[in-house]
Amino acid sequence: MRAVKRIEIIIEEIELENVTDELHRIGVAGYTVVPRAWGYGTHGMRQDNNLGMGNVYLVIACDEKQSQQVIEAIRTILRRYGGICLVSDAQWVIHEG
Amino acid sequence: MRAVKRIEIIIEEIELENVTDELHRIGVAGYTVVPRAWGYGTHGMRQDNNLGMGNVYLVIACDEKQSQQVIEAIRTILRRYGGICLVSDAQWVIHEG
Amino acid sequence: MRAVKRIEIIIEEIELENVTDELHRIGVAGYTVVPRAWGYGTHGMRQDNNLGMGNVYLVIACDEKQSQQVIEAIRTILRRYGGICLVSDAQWVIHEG
Amino acid sequence: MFSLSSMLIPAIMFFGLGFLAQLVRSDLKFPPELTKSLSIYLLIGIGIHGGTEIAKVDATSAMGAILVALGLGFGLPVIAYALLCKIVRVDKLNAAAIAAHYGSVSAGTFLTAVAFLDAQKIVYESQPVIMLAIMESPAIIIGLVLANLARNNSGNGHQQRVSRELVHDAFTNGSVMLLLGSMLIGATAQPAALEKITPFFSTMFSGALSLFLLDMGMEASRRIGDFKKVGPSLLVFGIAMPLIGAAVGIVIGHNILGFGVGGITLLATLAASASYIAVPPAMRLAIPEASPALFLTLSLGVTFPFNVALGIPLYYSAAHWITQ
Amino acid sequence: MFSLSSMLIPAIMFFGLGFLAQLVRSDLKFPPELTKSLSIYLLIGIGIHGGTEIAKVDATSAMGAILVALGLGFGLPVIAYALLCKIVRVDKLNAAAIAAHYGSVSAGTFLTAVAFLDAQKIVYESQPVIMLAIMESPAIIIGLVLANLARNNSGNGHQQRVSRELVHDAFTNGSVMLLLGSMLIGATAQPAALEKITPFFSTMFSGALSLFLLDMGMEASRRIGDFKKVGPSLLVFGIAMPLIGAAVGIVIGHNILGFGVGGITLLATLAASASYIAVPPAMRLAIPEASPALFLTLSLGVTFPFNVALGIPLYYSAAHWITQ
Amino acid sequence: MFSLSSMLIPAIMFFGLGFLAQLVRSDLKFPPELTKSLSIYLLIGIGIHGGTEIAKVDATSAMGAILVALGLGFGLPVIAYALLCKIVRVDKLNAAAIAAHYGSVSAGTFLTAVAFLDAQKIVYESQPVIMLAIMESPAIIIGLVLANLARNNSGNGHQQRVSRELVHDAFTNGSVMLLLGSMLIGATAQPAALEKITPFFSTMFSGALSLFLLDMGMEASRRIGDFKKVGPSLLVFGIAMPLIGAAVGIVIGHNILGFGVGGITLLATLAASASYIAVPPAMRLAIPEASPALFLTLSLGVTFPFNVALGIPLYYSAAHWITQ
Ligand SMILES: Nc1ncnc2c1ncn2[C@@H]1O[C@H](COP(=O)(O)O)[C@@H](O)[C@H]1O
Ligand SMILES: Nc1ncnc2c1ncn2[C@@H]1O[C@H](COP(=O)(O)O)[C@@H](O)[C@H]1O
Ligand SMILES: Nc1ncnc2c1ncn2[C@@H]1O[C@H](COP(=O)(O)O)[C@@H](O)[C@H]1O
Ligand code: NA
Ligand code: NA
Ligand code: NA
Repeated sequence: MRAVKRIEIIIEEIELENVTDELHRIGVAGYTVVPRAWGYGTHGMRQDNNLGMGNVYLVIACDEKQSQQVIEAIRTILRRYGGICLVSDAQWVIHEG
Repeated sequence: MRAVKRIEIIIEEIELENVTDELHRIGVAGYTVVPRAWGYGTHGMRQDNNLGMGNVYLVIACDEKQSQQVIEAIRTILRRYGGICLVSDAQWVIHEG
Repeated sequence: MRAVKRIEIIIEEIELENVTDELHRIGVAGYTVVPRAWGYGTHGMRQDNNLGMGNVYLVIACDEKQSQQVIEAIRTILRRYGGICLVSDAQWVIHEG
Repeated sequence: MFSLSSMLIPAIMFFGLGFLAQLVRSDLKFPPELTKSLSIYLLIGIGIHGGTEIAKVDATSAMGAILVALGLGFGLPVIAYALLCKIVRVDKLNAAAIAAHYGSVSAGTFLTAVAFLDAQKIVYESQPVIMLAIMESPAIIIGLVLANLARNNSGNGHQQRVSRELVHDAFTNGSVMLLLGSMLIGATAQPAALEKITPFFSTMFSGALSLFLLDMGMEASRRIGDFKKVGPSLLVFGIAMPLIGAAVGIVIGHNILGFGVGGITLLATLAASASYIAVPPAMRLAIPEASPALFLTLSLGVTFPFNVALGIPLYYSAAHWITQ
Repeated sequence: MFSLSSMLIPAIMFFGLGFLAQLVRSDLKFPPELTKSLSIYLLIGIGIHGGTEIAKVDATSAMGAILVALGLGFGLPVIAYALLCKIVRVDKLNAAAIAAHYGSVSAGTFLTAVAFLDAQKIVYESQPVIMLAIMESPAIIIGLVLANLARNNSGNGHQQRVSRELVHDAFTNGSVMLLLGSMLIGATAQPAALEKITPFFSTMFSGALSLFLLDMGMEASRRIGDFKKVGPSLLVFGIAMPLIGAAVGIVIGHNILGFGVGGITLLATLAASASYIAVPPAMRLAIPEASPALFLTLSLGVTFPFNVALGIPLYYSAAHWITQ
Repeated sequence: MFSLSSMLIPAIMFFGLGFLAQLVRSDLKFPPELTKSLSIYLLIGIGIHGGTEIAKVDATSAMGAILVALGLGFGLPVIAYALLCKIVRVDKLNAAAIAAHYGSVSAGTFLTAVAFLDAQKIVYESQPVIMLAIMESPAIIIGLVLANLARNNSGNGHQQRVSRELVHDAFTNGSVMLLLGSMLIGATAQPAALEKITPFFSTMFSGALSLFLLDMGMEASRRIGDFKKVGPSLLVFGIAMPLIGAAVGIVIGHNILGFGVGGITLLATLAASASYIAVPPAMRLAIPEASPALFLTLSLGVTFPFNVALGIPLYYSAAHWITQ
């Protein structure tokens, strides 16, 4: 097992591409997207409707250094559009080799 | 970044309104709901069917003090209907200012 | 509240049964599955299409000892098919009694 | 009067196909959204059709049907509850939850009966459609009342709030709104404009029903694993109760409402059927102590397939016999 | 000329049913996937129909309609923006976002107008369908331009990138692709092969539209809680702006394009309607400073139900009056 | 015999529209549930239709078709595997996985061929529908066998369990159940009752197919980014293999089964088509070492659009030529 940072991001679906573009630029090893989330925050209730504009839930496992880059990149996006980003510690189960 | 509690709750979809009502009463800054989860627990397998009665997955980031209130409120609901609630530590990426 | 391990697993939907079979064999108290996740990893982009083959997101709360068994079991599956497994610490809100 | 070939109608055969697919553990799966979409569609279709028919019924006989529906909706759960407590010896809260399911109705079962009659070119009265809409709600309320009695009080603050919400929900329930709303639209819309939606809601109806029943067959079959949890006496109840309900329905349909063979069969089917869509979540909220494995296995895994495969032809035969 | 009974068409009644269901807090819910599937279906259906009709229109009058559509698409948002800044006194970025919605169109409103005309057997020109497709895009671009002007610069690097993407998106937008693509298919496919898909895309169209409007009624009604956030002067705008748009549409339809009553009504409806599907996400990306609660409540919660319930018959009456 | 106008049928044009929409990076997206629902619907529709037709076929010729289908299902993957190992020089496990896809079939391609023939009023035999159902399974089993041979053993405990499950899955596969089940229903249900579901499953079929192919066009086009990963010699295989399959199909259809132009075209299309729905997940489970980027890009991104746009008219021309 390897100690990693577990970054979870909740943003509007329409901004997702902005975020994944950044993730590819930074070169993270991977990420996971859970679509069709909804929620409540400073921008009020976001979608309990059927016309789009919902949230997505993103999880990224990466090392400490990359996590700094992700946080910086995400911060500008969150500042513009809202959403949240939480960072916590986790152990990554290594399966290779 | 600000240290927060990360509360995650898994409950039946039909109880969701009970929980979000409590969250609004307590005045948490936000929450996120991922619908259409399913799972297994003390009540057996919950939904692998198409007739409703599935679970939802809820994430709330809040400060230590509010987390206590959320836990108390959620405990009564869980006692009645089942479901689980996990609390962990996280860093909230601050984007304002 | 009880200290537990929070295991989260991201795997292809088609392997899910392999994993839940193992979980039942080990005898975990419960698990939750969030379907229709997608993502990026060593196997490239996995599903942004409509023909199946997406990922699922699995969360398991269990005690330290069981977590070891789950990790061992999951490791063989991940080695074969890819996917990731993260382990972190959490407090389980006890509601019985 | 009744032959095996009367079972060879797509609605029933697709139900059987779904049942089988699940039995052999096929990976066939319907997206949940398709199931929900089909049930919305079917409720609207049946509502519009009922509305256009009801426009032709005189007010007195419509009122009679509504009163009978209310009577059945309040009465059947009480019978079921008594049986469950006294004979099957289930605890009171589970008994209340199960009873509510049997007082309410299953639109899928009702529509299968309609397809069965259509295939044999049997005409039927239009009142049963209104009764379908009416019978959704009372059972939920009776279930609540029985549970409160069982708890020996009107519940704590939380229980009272839940009760209030459930009474509201019983009447603003999605199925009830769709059925009553479409009935109103069917009864009052301009005939020419109504005709434009007929291809969608009427011509295609039987096919969509077959698709829906294919999935319902899988859902019913999925419950088989829970049979052992239910136990033999409850299994017997799952077959006896629809027979009792049907008998009540046949007598009332014949003697009180004066229906013909078709209408009696439909009323018997309503009384015999148990809800597996609207009532389960309501009871889960109202009586969290009750076990979904029990009420769902009974209504969805026992009574529903029993009615589709054996009950409907049986009720039809009985209706035929009583009207002779 | 116009009577209450002209409102008794399923499209409008189902919209009302949805509105009511949400008002009484029914648990009725459409799966989001059903809504999206229906809107894909409706856009293709309208496109194919338009394509077969357009094949009959001469090139000059088609070109005239396209030019007018572009004129309206670029002109209406400017009028809306001026009103919002000068009279309603909304800040410039919110004004730009709202203006873009009113320059664009709502296919749901357009189709309701078509159903309204059909129910009264009023014929109409086929150009309005092309105009529907054309008018989706310009308003998004004008919204961007207005926002950049409001920000007093062409934006930073990020803004410029977003702008470039949005101009691309405005023209490759799902609705635009579906409408134009199906129009092309309708206009060029072998007639015999086209006939085979007619039952699906044409015969069933009205029924599917009713289902869609049922959900749209719920969506519109869901916005009611946000009315207080919007404030009285913006609410007035949400009704005044469609009236202004309709007036412009009627004059142009009558005097410039020489349409009959039907065509004028449809053009007025296009000009009066505000987008609530394609434009909101575009504006959210383009002008993150603007509040979705404002633009969605106005377009979806105020203007859409106003048009469906009152606007369309009103525009029809006006079209009737002007052509006499 | 064959002209460009024969391509102007909605099924093919909507495929092209989807392909284009994805090429220009439109935001058009189908809900995954719509795609799944449409494919369930199409399989049932084709099954019912096939069932009613097959009731008319004599047992000998049906048996002949079944034997040929089994032969092709087991034989084609072996040819593909040999080509891939010896000429294209892919490693054995990837070769086994790809080969399995080419032994199985694509219902979407088959239905496009049917639409193509219908548009030109060419009649065709009904046996190919049974063959479609039969050919789903054998290729999966051969894929497994080839992979086990490549691994030079029958696998470890896990592999053996997976193999056992996959053989089960190959025969209880959702598509197989739906096709065979609906065929049985189509062949045995009461004709009068069957007629009631005809509007849904038959009249609407072509339209629903167009909708499905619109999405399939997007799916195929989405694979374009992976072309470079595949490499030129595999790309050539993705076009050569369907030509080989089609040639085999044409000869067998003409010389062994004695089909006419229509039936030969359909059999050629079956043999030429590669699975992209049922086989990919099976091979992912069976041969996790194989790369989905390879087998999906080939079957979905190369062979499928090739067959739809060029293959089908070509096979038809060849069938025409051989039967003269
Ligand atoms: N404190 C929170 N805990 C969990 N999710 C949140 C929280 N705050 C915001 N969110 C999610 O982030 C989305 C955007 O947040 P906001 O921009 O603050 O409206 C909301 O719709 C929620 O889904
Ligand atoms: N140990 C666990 N880990 C993860 N999820 C759980 C666990 N126990 C229960 N759940 C989830 O909570 C739901 C309700 O739990 P229960 O009331 O125990 O049946 C289950 O259907 C699971 O989705
Ligand atoms: N570093 C990561 N963080 C989050 N999710 C990941 C990560 N790596 C892989 N995944 C998820 O796991 C799936 C399978 O990973 P892989 O086998 O590496 O392609 C991917 O499609 C992602 O959804
Ligand atoms: Na009943
Ligand atoms: Na407009
Ligand atoms: Na093939």
